[in-house]
Amino acid sequence: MTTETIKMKGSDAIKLAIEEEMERDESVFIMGEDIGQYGGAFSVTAGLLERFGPERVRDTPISENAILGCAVGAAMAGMRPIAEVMFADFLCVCMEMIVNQAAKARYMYGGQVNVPVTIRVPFGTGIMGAAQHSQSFESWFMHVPGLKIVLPSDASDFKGLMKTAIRDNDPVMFFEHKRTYYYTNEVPLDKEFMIPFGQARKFTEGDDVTIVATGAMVQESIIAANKLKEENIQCEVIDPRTLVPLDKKTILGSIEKTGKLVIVDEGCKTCSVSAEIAALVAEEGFQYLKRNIVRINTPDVPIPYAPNLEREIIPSAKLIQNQVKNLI
Amino acid sequence: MTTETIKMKGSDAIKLAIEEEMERDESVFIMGEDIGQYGGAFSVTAGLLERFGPERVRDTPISENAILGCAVGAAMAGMRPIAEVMFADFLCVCMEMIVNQAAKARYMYGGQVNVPVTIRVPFGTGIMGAAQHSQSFESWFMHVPGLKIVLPSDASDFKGLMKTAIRDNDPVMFFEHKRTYYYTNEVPLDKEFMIPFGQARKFTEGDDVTIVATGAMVQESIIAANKLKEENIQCEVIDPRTLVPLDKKTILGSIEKTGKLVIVDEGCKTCSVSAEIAALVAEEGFQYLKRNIVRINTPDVPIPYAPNLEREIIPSAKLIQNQVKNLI
Amino acid sequence: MNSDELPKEWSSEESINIYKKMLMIREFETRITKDAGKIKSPLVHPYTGEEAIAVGACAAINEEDYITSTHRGHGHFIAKDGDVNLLMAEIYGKEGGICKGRGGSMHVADFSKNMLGANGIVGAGPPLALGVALASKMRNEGKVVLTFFGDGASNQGMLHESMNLAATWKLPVIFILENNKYGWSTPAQTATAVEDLSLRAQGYGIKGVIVDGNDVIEVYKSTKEAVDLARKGGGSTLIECKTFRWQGQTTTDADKYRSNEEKEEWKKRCPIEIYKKRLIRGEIIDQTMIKEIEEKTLEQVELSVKFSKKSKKPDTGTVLDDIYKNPIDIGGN
Amino acid sequence: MNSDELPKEWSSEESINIYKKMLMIREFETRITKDAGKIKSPLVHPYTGEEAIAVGACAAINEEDYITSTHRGHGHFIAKDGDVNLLMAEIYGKEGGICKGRGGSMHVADFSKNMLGANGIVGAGPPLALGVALASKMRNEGKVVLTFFGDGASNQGMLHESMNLAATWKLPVIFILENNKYGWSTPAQTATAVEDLSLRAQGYGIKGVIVDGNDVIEVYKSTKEAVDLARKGGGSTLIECKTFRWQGQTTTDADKYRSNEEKEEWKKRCPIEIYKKRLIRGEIIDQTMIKEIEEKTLEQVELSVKFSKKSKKPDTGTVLDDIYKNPIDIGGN
Ligand SMILES: Cc1ncc(C[n+]2csc(CCOP(=O)(O)OP(=O)(O)O)c2C)c(N)n1
Ligand SMILES: Cc1ncc(C[n+]2csc(CCOP(=O)(O)OP(=O)(O)O)c2C)c(N)n1
Ligand SMILES: [Mg+2]
Ligand SMILES: [Mg+2]
Repeated sequence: MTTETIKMKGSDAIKLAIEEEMERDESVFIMGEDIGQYGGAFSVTAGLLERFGPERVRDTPISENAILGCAVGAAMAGMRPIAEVMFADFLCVCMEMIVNQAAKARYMYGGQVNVPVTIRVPFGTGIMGAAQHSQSFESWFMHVPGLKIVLPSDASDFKGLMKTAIRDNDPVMFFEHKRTYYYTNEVPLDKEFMIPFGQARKFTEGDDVTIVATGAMVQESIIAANKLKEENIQCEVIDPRTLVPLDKKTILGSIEKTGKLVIVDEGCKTCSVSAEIAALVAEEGFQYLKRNIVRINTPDVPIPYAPNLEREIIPSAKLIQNQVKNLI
Repeated sequence: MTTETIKMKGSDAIKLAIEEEMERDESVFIMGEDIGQYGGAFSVTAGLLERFGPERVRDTPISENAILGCAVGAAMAGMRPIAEVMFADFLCVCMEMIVNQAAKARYMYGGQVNVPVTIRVPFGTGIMGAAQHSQSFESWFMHVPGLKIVLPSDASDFKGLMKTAIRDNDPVMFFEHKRTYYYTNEVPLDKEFMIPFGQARKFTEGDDVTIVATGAMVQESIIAANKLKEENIQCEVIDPRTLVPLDKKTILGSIEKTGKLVIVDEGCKTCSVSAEIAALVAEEGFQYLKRNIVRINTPDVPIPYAPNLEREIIPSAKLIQNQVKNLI
Repeated sequence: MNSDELPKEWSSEESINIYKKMLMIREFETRITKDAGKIKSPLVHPYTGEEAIAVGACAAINEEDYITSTHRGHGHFIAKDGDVNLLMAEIYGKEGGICKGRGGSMHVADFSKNMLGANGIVGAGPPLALGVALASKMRNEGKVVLTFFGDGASNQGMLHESMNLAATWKLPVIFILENNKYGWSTPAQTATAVEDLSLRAQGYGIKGVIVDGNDVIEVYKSTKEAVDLARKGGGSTLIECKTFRWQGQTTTDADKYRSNEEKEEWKKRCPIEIYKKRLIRGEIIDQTMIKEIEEKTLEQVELSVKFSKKSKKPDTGTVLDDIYKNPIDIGGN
Repeated sequence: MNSDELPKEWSSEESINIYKKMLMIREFETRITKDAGKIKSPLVHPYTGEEAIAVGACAAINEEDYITSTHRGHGHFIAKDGDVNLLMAEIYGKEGGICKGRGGSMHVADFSKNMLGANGIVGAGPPLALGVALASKMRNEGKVVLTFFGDGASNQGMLHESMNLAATWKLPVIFILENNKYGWSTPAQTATAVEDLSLRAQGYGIKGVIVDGNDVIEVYKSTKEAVDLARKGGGSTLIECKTFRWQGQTTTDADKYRSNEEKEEWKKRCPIEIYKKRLIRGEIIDQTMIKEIEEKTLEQVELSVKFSKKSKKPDTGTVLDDIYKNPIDIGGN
């Protein structure tokens, strides 16, 4: 074991995790569109083909159902595949293998089979992707029993959670916000550095307001919290890191202290992750609440192409700051 | 205009609406698997082939993407197609045409095109359908801007809302709970009987508790409310009828009076319709709330086959009754 | 191919076993149809009339080889040596069922036999078969996968993607198309413009063959050839088996969309009768044995019903088990 | 087919117009590549090198006929007589764009010209084309639909379902396969085991043909034949156009996965040069006209950039417009 860390960006931390696990366990392999020589649309897998060869780094046709089906089937047969869906938006062409097969196989076959597959999904706005290359669909999968849902927000979490995902015996949806690929922080080099599922991370401490945020919204929330601190408003920024299982305890514990909850989530508002967290707190933490819950989301609109329009609708540190102040 | 009504079951009311609209407007036609001679898996379209012929009642291959794509394309070209997805569970093989195409076309093409398609989706438990023939996916579509979501709970609403859906100029997801096909009530024969979207329906009046329920859960809630009345607990049972647009006003108005909210929804709990309604009230109706919000849902489990297991997890009148009493 | 002769590699015992399995499927389906009122599920799809396909194809593979199945999976389950008691109890929705009553008819599976499950989604088996085949290939295990699907399923996009990937990666998957001329009520010619769906194989660069799906020996031989090719690394084959289902789509389907003439015509070509005659001609069995096998089969079916009735309903306290390998906190009431 | 000769039905003006359109596409794509830094989107896919397909195919249909497009849609837009100013402004993300800056490069559409939109989802155009064709058929309008898609898209399940339905219902849809040998970075032979994807047509019962996608006349003639067939109710055709894209996958792609030799080889077969030579041989144009057309084209492109730069950014106050025909109350902050 080493306690060494190195500063790297999110995408490299994911690669490091995959590389270590492929080295450690022969049953781990990756597949997807343009992930080999090209290194993936976001360069996450660059270099892995050279390192592990085409048997374990598999470029596929543009056949998302076949990719996912192949991964899920291989997992049923005891492999530990990692499949990439190039953009979350393309989940729309391959829900079947995830929702009706991977998620349900264990239960509907009476516990006979494990499905240790990891499905990597770059998602979110920030690259002028417009309506079909910018979406956030993680709440859909929270609604599907049998899946685990991971959504890290920085490089060290990417590494620690990816390793846990690969070793997990259930199907894991691993959501990667495109903007967070470029965020850098110190990443442990320990090859056994694993972050358990179901443990939220608290970025700041404070008594005034609890901010629960995911993905790229975590950074925005931290910036907002730091600004608010200057005005003597103390916020706790909490990143659940895994949405299933969800660390209710940390969230509720914080609200017990602050009495106020703001949720920041890039998904379109209705039936988004923020809805579930708000509902959970309205059910189980109502007694702590001193104010109405505030959800900050992208409004219910397809993502527009023009950068100024996109900026207008995506929650920003500024908006969070204002909403927190309004609440107080 | 006639004020006559006739008692009929849900599935026949849907057929009546479709029949009337096909008669009225040549651009209306229906397509789907086994909907012609066979009359559909739930006999909703029985007899329409004989009446309107194979050009307007189209049996298709088992190609859900082609069915949906064909319907959406025809709508773009000015027709008013009604497409059937035989079981909601099969939405997993054809999300693409709904989510990335129908829902977004108008916005992403800058308002150039209308997509007046109606997508009929039988859903829910009650026929020993197990994990892949019993699901409730309506919350997924609430999360997709550009769609309208209809979910009637009895025959008269089926008729009035189906007619509105067909004449609507935006894509409409029309969810039909299998159990409600068999519920009968008085259905207006007026050919212009249309129920506007965005208007909830109140089944019972009361000052004690607001119960918001959808689909088959409406009946269960009414039964519970009637029982509770005997114990002098007065509930308002509200069926939103359309989830997008959602009649916030009626829901919030009721909670202003009762201060207590129970939501009953057959979808698996996490990120279900109940999450959105709870979140909405925690945001906009917090000041009225005297108690924590209660969500009654199917737990997060794939639907089991054995009837006793299925009964165990699906919310029942009895469970609602108990939960309401616990709340008071 | 002369399918009148029994394959040389079959011992008498094996030849008889083939017969027993086909008969078992027939009697099993007959019984669940009779018991439909007790079983209650409207989504139980009998395999009657198609027995030769599952049995012939599975005769060409080993225990370690895999199969994926369809919504019409009882025949595949029995052909892959699944236990009839556990199958019946599953359809009866009992604790003693192969999936503990969670799955029911459309999800019968026996992973200990590498029978990877019936599937309620038309066309969903083949993509999964790819992965199982890939796993075998990557581990150099030499195992093959048979993936069964229908004429209706052929028009699903997932089939296209699966055949293309199998062909491109030369995966040891054999596509067994059960062309029974109907997808539910829809005649194949309403669903596609070609008569022979095996024609599609060439568009992927694999071999496509047509066999008489009511001739268990023909099915066996074609599958064997495909299996040998796949084991040698030669990749995939599409085998189109022409057949017909005798009953309605489900045990409760009124089946008004097919003419009596068509049904009678096909019943004359009963796969079990055809094969039985051959066994008699080859002096493998005689009337006494036939009688004995029939009785034994009926008895086993009867026992499986008894087993199912005696088996308890699943304990409702376990309804949330088996969702995850290690339980996590889930949303509930 | 002797494509050296201009089609008899083309007037000189028409013949020249074909040339102008191809050149316009070329210069347009060259310009947006140059302006990539200003445009900023990493998802802009140039059509350079494939001009003959869009222009040749669209020359075979009328204004009332429809097309659906792909992620690489500028060429189709221009070929279907779309306005270059509105196209450029859209890619620049401006209010004056054809989609008011909502769609961008991957969603350019001109419904007034029955150009039903570029599409960011690979393989999503063909299913939509079915419906447009069906509408035309049901209303007896005699309109046809060209649906463009790539070699990569061919392996999408949606293509399979679309071709099968088009064939079965004899819909007036023509499938135009732009086989440029790569899906993003992936060579076609990594994605499929067959050389000619048009082979798949027979599996659906439609005609499949292969044409030189760099020869605008060949593309035109094949499309014309398919269009005539479709208008007569003869149904669908699959036309595989062999071609090559000259630039990277996007305006910012480093394009390291293709060899220089391969690129240079294909550049020798420039569709615009090939056609220009024919026009000269046919004495339809001379060097003066060529010069003039080139200048005019560059000027138009320049003007479109000016138009785009002058066009305002979309008003952020309108960001929630156009989601529904009649606005409803939506979730927001
Ligand atoms: C994706 C999907 N679409 C539709 C259905 C409903 N369905 C169940 S069986 C069936 C017919 C299947 O036909 P085929 O593949 O020929 O198999 P067969 O029933 O003839 O054995 C249909 C339409 C389904 N289960 N899954
Ligand atoms: C369903 C889907 N999968 C993947 C992508 C990402 N993607 C965009 S273009 C492309 C390559 C398409 O190849 P092809 O169809 O041959 O068209 P070409 O780019 O060569 O014109 C890919 C993989 C997508 N947009 N949609
Ligand atoms: Mg069939
Ligand atoms: Mg290509």
